[in-house]
Amino acid sequence: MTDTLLSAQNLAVFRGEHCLFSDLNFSIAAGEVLQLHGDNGSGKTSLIRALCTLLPIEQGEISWRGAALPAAREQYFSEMTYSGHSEAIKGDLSARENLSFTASLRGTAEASIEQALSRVGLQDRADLPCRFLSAGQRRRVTLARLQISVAVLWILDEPLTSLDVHGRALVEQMIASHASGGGAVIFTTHQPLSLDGCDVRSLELTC
Amino acid sequence: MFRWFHKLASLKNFYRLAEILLPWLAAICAILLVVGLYRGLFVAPTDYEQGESYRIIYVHVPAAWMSMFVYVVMAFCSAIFLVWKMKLADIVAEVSAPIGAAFTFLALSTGSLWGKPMWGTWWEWDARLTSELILLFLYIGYMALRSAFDNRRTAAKAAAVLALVGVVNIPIIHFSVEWWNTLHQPASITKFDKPSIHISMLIPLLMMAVGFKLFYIVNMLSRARSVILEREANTAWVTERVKENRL
Amino acid sequence: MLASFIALLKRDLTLAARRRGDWLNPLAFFVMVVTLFPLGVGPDGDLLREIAPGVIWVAALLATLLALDGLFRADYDDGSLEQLILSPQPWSVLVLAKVLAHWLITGLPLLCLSPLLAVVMQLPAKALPALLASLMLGTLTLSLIGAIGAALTVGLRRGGVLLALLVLPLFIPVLIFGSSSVIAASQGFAIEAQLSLLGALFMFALVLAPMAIAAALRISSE
Amino acid sequence: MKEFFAMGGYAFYVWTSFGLTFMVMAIIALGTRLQRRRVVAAVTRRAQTESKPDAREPFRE
Repeated sequence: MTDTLLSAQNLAVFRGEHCLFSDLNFSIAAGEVLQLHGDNGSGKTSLIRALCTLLPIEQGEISWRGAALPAAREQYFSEMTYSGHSEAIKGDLSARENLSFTASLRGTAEASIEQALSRVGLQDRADLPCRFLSAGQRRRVTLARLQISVAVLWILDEPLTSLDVHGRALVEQMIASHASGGGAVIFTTHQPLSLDGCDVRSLELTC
Repeated sequence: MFRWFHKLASLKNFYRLAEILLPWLAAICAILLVVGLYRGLFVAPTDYEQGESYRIIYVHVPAAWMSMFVYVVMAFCSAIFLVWKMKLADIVAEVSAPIGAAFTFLALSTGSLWGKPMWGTWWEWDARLTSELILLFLYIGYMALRSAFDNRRTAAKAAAVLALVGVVNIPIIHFSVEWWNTLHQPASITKFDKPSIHISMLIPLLMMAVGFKLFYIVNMLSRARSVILEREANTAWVTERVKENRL
Repeated sequence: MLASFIALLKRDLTLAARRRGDWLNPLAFFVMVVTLFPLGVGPDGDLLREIAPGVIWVAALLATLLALDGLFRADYDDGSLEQLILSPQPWSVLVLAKVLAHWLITGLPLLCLSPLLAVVMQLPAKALPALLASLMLGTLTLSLIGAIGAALTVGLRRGGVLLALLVLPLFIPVLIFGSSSVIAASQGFAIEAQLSLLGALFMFALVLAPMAIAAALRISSE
Repeated sequence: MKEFFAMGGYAFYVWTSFGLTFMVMAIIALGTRLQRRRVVAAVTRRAQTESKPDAREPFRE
């Protein structure tokens, strides 16, 4: 059985005094894709942020390759990448500069930046400061960032926002190839996603 | 010992324990304050140097000690809260802040009232008074930060970090103000030293000091119980107590 | 680890280079505040010379305070603060890079401008080395301590005034030793004592502040 | 008795200090009592409405 990467045991997260979800158990192994379902306010984003140790958890425990977080934080962060609602892109820097900064921070190969940019179709706007790019193009910069990352686990919060049809196809194709290449993906989305070729487990969030 | 530490941490036990202790502590506090006051005002002899105005030490000195003591308690509770996530410690720190600020204000006002006959001015940049003033700013900063957040949980952690940063800085501030004072003031009589304490003057002072401490503990415990009641309103033990109406 | 330290430092400096306002405003503020005093107090040279160290130091302190508000706010607003928290490198090292970048953007220019203001305030020339040395150590410590306040209030919409309320009491020791070193120098006394105390404060802040800043940022980005 | 109150000429300072101290302490004690009364009332009111689900008034944070 492939080794489980991230596992959560009877997880409970509160927003203020209001319980978002409780007794949540799941785990994800290499090559798997997990889609989180739940209507607005059901705590999908809170769960995602809790998995990234950005949000404290009330009860339960999250562990990475068997080691409990947040103790094994250093190891976990070097093998995961998180892409949230806000794109974490500096408007004054160009796409290429943003990517090279992430590359030097997360120690990925510099050479692959050009390929990533061309793959997401930004090669001719790579030197324009990102504040001049449209929302869809900025979302593509985050996709390029995923391309150059060496992370095993991708945690994506609404990766399809402000993407056009081609963008959506690109995301589906990237997730599929990452999973088949031995990676794991956890993501939340409202629009249906057709991911042929890999087993997509889904998880319903109720309190 | 550690099991006791966690048992106490459960808010229910703390609530019951405080309920038992409060009447006794309040009684002792009242007695101490009354007797201390009586001995301080009537029995203690007049000071040959400052005459009767030295009697203000019976409120000024205990208040000054309390202002420092309460901040240290807040910092200690903040450390426990950040390390062991003990809700009780956060509640104690939260309710102690206004009381500590009140004592600091008292220390300042009685200090300037005591200083007026000696120096002729309401405010004298004396090292101790200046440190008290800065301590008051630290209290105000703590309370302002705590009320600035809408999410209570973040407010508690942020305030705890500030309390720890503050308590580390207090000795530094005090040393630098002392140093600054001796630098600019020609070494005149050290204005604020208590007159050579005669034993009959010392006893009332100690009584008042313990009385003030008990006053703080009584009010802190009672306020903590109210906050616990408010926050645990929908827990089983609170609703059960409501039914037996022995809140 | 060093690579990411330099990368973050370089990124912040390029960002500052592209957004002039962020670091020019505190400088303009610094010059303006100092020039207000002769207007308020009168042009009489002796009086100005008397209050020059205190005025320059308080103005430098307020200018640093003004610049602190934006230290983490830009990263917090566009989400890159979370990405920094989720980086494998120890978080307090990256925080140190941010504070150093902030000092290079605001503290250093203050330092370079202060001789100009010393002349405006009739400060004797022999006090200039003391002014530069004390401001050098002082603004570094102020940036470190102030960053704790900035981290605590980054999540608040109107955190500016609260930031001042939190950190000004903590700035007092730096102000006391800093301005007294300049006063001592202008009267011809030795300033080793003050400078060594300033150095001690800086070391103290350098060791402890990053931990507090890291914890505060983690709390604010919850 | 009269000269006792004169406090050797420092009457104003001594009595204002003591008066101010005990006034502030009274304000603290009063604050504690009022807070307790407010919370007890809120909790009991909430518990009663709890037993009658339809008349449930949202608990103000």
